[in-house]
Amino acid sequence: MNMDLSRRSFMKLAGAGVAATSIGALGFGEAEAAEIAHVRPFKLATTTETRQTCPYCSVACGIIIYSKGDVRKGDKAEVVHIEGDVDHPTNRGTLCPKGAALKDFVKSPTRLLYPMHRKPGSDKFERMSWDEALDRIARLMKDDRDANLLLKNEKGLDVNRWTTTGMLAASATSNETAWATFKFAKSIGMVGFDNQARV
Amino acid sequence: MSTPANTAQPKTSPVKTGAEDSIRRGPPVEVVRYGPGKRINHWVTAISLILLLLSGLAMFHPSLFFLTELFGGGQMTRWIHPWIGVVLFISFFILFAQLWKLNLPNRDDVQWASQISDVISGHEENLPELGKYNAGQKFIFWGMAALIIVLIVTGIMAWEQYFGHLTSIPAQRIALLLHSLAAVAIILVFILHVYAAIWTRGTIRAMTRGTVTGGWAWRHHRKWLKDMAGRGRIDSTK
Amino acid sequence: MANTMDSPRTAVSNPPVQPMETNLTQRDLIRRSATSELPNPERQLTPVAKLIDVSKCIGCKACQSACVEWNDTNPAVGENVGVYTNPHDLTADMFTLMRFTEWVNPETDNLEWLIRKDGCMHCADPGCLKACPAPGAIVQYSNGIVDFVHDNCIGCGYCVKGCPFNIPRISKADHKAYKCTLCSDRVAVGQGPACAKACPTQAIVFGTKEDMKKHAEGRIADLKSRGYANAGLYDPPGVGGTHVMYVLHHNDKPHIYADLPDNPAISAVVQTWKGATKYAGLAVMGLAAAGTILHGLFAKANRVSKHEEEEAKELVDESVEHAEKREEDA
Amino acid sequence: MTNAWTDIKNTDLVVVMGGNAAEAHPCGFKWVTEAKAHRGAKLIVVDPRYTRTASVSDFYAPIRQGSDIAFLNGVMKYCIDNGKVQWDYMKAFTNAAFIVKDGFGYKDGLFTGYNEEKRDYDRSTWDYVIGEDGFAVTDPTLEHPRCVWNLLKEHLAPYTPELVEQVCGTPKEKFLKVAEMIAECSSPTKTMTSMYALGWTQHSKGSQNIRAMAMLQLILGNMGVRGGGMNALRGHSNIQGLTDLGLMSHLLTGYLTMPSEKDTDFETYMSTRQFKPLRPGQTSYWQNYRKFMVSFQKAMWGDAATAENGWAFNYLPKLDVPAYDILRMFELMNNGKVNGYLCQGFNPILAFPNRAKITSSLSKLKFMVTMDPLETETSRFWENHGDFNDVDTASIKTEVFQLPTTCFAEEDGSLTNSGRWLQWHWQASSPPGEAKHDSWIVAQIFLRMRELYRKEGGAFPDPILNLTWDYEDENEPTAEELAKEINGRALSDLMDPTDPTKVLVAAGKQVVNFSQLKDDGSTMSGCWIYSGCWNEQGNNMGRRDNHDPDETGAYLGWTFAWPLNRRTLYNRASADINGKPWDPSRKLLEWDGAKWTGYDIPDISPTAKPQDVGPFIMNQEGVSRLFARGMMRDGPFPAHMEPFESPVENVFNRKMRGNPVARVFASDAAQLGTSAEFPYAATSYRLTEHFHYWTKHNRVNSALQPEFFVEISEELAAEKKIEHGGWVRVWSKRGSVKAKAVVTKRIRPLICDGKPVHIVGIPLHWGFTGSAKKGFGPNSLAAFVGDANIETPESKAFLVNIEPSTAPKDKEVNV
Repeated sequence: MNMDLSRRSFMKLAGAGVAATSIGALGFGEAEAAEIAHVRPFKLATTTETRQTCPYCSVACGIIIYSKGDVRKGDKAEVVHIEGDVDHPTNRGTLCPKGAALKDFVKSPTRLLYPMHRKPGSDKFERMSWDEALDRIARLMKDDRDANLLLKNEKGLDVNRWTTTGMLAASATSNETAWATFKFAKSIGMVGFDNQARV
Repeated sequence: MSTPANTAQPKTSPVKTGAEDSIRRGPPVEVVRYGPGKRINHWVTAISLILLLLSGLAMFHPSLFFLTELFGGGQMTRWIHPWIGVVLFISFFILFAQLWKLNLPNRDDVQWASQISDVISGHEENLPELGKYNAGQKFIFWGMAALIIVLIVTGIMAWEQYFGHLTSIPAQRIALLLHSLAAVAIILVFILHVYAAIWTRGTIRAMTRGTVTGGWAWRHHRKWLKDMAGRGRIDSTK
Repeated sequence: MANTMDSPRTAVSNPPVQPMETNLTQRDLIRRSATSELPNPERQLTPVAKLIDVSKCIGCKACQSACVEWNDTNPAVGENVGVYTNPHDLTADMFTLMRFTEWVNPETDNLEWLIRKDGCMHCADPGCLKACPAPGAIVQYSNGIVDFVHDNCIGCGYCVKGCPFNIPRISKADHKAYKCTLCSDRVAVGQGPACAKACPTQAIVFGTKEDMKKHAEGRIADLKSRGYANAGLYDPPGVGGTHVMYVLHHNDKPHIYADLPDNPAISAVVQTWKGATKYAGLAVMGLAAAGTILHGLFAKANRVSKHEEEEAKELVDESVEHAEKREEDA
Repeated sequence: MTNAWTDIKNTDLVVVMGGNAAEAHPCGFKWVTEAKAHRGAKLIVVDPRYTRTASVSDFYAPIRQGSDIAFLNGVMKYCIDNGKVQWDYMKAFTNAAFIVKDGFGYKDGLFTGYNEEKRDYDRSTWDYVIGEDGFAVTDPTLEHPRCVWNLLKEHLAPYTPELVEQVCGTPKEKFLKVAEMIAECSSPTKTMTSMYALGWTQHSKGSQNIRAMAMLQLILGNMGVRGGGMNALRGHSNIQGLTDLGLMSHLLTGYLTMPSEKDTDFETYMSTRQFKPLRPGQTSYWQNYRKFMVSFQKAMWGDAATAENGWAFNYLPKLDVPAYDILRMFELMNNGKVNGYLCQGFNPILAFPNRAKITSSLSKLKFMVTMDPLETETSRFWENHGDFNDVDTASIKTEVFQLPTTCFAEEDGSLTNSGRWLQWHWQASSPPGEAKHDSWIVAQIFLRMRELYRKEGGAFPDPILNLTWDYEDENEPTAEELAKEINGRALSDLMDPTDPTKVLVAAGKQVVNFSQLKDDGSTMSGCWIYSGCWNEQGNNMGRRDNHDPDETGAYLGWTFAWPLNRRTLYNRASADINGKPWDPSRKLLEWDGAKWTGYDIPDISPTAKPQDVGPFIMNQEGVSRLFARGMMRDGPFPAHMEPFESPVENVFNRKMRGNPVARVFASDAAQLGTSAEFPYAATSYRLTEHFHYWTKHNRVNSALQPEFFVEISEELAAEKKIEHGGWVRVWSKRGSVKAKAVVTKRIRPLICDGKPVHIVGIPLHWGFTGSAKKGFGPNSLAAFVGDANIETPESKAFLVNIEPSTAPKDKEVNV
């Protein structure tokens, strides 16, 4: 998998010279054995970096997710910090107030953890197993399709149109997920199938 | 030589034993200057003042910061100093309520002050006879009162934890300046008070045992002594 | 064509993840609160600075967001009081704050939405450090960073009174003073501050103070060409200059930017309090103590004589006799 | 976007109108500030509000929402009247010279052929005169009275600065200043870029707003050049991708279109889509439609799609209406005609207009499934939250499934940004709890349905049973497998056309890009425009070479852009008719006598002679269209139309309301308010501190902008005795909300058609779940009408009333 975390940055491009001197000025290269320093220990030390893309607007800023644990090594990984990717041509390491706080989106207290089910008329959600939920959804959908799929129109032409169940596709899923969703929705004849683009 | 005591039957005394401003006939003659209430009150005030002085100085000058160790560190010192201030304020003003009348200045004080050199050189025979307090003691009394008011007001203004938001920062800066000036002043007054008490021998027992010797009263506060005697506030019980 | 990337760039490489030695140590301190004798630093780091170009700022608050995330603070969710400035003031959990001002330019009669990123200015002559009574609670590094050392902080709030910009805030939770550290922990490993890195328009840039001044010149020229005759650099001499500077389109009146002080300096009151009073006070108290001791040693104590004790006894006896006599007469 | 974010640095003038880039796209807006700082570029903002973008602008002009066409037509007229036209460009690359049929005309705000009952035009006359040679007739001298150029001038005649002021409320001198600054960009060495977003799309004539600016850009010669273009700033990270992949009612992938009932078989379907050139030698790229369509059908149904069965054309549903867009679906739902609904990462009760109608519609469903990483108001639409969601829970019989999904950090895949870059990302953290990838969930539902059809049979199971689902683990297709399927591969050996003995692509290998796709069933490709994203060279979406030769901002080595890694669309237009760059300092492509060279992938064949082949290869004309023929339902030229809810009448036709051909359902028509009842012009928008209804779940963003508010002018506040920071009630014909009042100098009343118009600004980020304070959204108030061409709801212009009020009441719920 292409996980190139090249350190080559725009510093090498002509023009970023000022910043280069700035960093030099921070005394690097001459760092001797540090005595007890008052500054906070650098919190990203020994974290795992992953190239990512901000999921909010369509600028699609490059970000780096710093996590404890490495999913590629099969660890359970937890996000500890998220910062802009300096090597990204568009955002050059910058982020907006939303992107800069992505960690707290990933770790939001209102993230959903389990499939939940609300019975007709009920005033609460109750936990349900994935299998139970998926079987029931498939059953409900098939029954509705079987009952309402319009095979032919009044002129007797094939129309294979299912209008009584619809779907809204996400605006932030990957293209790959979108393609899987597309295949699913169009193959079952669903026509009430739209996404955020129209809104 | 006659000993009237032998002839005369002892009389029931006119004053309750140990009552403030009364004479114990003795011998030796003793005068009750302060009752236990006032003494406790005084020492509470005194101890808070000393603690305030220590904690205050710790935050006043880096060379004295080590004093914070007495209070369990800087955070504790910062926390406790204002609370002791409140204690001092209350306890002092209980005392104040009881003593302010006696500390009102009078003509004798002017003369006493004008002859301060006799005071310092101890030639009290040249001074007028004085009541319970001399001008010096009155000065300390009123000085303390005034400074404690300044300190409590400015102290509260600078009390970040609860009152930091009540006044503007420029006001708080002035408060802190006044607070430190007043603190210096009150320490001077305090030194004077303590030293006077030490230098004038026989004084300290007034705040420990509550009594002074008849001679001490005769020497320093004769008018007070005569007044007590005149009013027969004498306890003759042996 | 113009190279669009020649502006100073806060981030020139992504942060290191391999353990690194910090580059800001005791040896680099040039000032330490309530500490008179400080060993001269063996080396002088090049002064750094954060430059905030108010004319480029879009008030997006990315700096606030990045600051919270980097410093792991926890600002409370407040309420709307009719303004965009949120939280409504700096707090112990919000080290930097966008302050919004709607200002109608009297010359052009055009509305200008002035947005200033407020926060510690890292003064060369820091009022907080001057006021601080706790040794080592506030330190200044030779690169100009003024940092709070929370282990040494006693929470007295003197820094709040000492600061000419009203920046430090005392935490209600741990009663310690908090403010922008200029991300000393990032600078210490060669990274710029989190806010500057995040800033989408690079209105916030970070580098050596010299570079930042150079960069500011360019920005000011651009602003003048766009009709801002009074554009200039805010680097107030009253506090010896600052390591956080502003480019202002109206540098002739800083106060219009949410009360940025026109000529900030450590208050004279604080100067007196921490100067004259401190030393004079100590001296006077010392003298008084000494004086009394000397007097005690050399002047003879004020003692009560035997004779005076007898005088008192006589007085008492007499008054008792008078009393008895009156009884007998009766 | 026709250009890339990084290309904006090359511009001389940025016009932000119909958007608020600094607020909604801060890191993209960076490139505006770079252009300002390094090219001395100027920034113009035209907006009802003095926005964050305006705060760094060089010039700001106010405008009444929904009057953009009048403004832009006014600017076009100004440019033409003052000769500020890039003549060579306009003549060479637009259809200005094309002769239009007699009978076409415009009068009283309507084009010819209007039918009031149908609310539609007969568009037969809106077309070119076709000569005997089968090609459109043109007059390169532009003298013919019926040529597009002269018809355009005629159409623009009424749009004087005075009319603009009357309609838009923009003071004449401010308008003229903007027009003058824009007109400067008619010079070949000055370019202007247009950055717009939902400020233009969310109108009943949104498509025409954008057309107007596109036409202006063509007249000024700013399309296809560096620092130019029409830059639609898409709102979400992968809206571009989902649209490209055809997750829309009327689309298939790569802008292939869904068949309608008229398309009785595959050939009939093809006959209306394989557009032949209207001018000699033009590319008319859609001539390749069949290759892409057949490859698509093969991707969907593999061996089941054969030449004999018309590539399983009958597996595709056929539409009886232009689209089952969201407005139509919720109308049907509200009429009890929909039983089930799946919401994947979508929050309709905050996103769609007329929330009351949305809630009542959802309440009529038998079942609803939500897939989301976060709590959404939609998944809890049945839960009573006092004033914030005042529903009768017990009476709502909808069965709801709330399925927890992973978020971006927990998955691999690609997102397509506004600049059409497909950027790959890698999983960084483990999903919380039992959260699952969307693709896993979709696969599970599909496999379970397929199993039921296998076991029980049922209605037309063929498309389901035959759908290609040949993934290594059919339960969870990997991003890599899906990406490769999208790119496409050879199903049998592809021979080199020049040398039939040479195998170009061996069976089973990935095609290099769509140029290798075939219409004989020997190739498959899920989405032709994405072909090239993952070929035999590997995952091109993961490329990370950020070199940029000569700092053009192209970054050809960075990830992959569709089509064919092209970064600037219509880039051939960056050079003149002889192939010389209009501005040598901003060269993009150049004809070296034998081929096109430069910094980008040319749109046209690299060896196509500049004089022969036009840049607009997707058009039959080979040039761009100032005159849109019958392709827009509401007119070939943009004409001023008022919003359905407008504070003023249409000055061209005082009886006309909204867009005359926009679809309005009866129940919604009854819910349109009048300016008598609702005097104030409301608009909705984003704030930079928040992203839609997501970041209110984030403590940090909630702290930065904690509570719902509306923005009004000091004048309106004084008039209504509304205090700064106090509570107000804002209501429309469809609903009512309570908000804090932000009284600001950034909004001023405008004088339109002789009367003052007060504007009420309503941001959209609050609901009843998350960390931020509970609040409402503008969708409680907005009207349920859409754009005449693509049905985007008119959320940017509607009427409300406002009054001082008290805090809304909440109800404690046990979650």
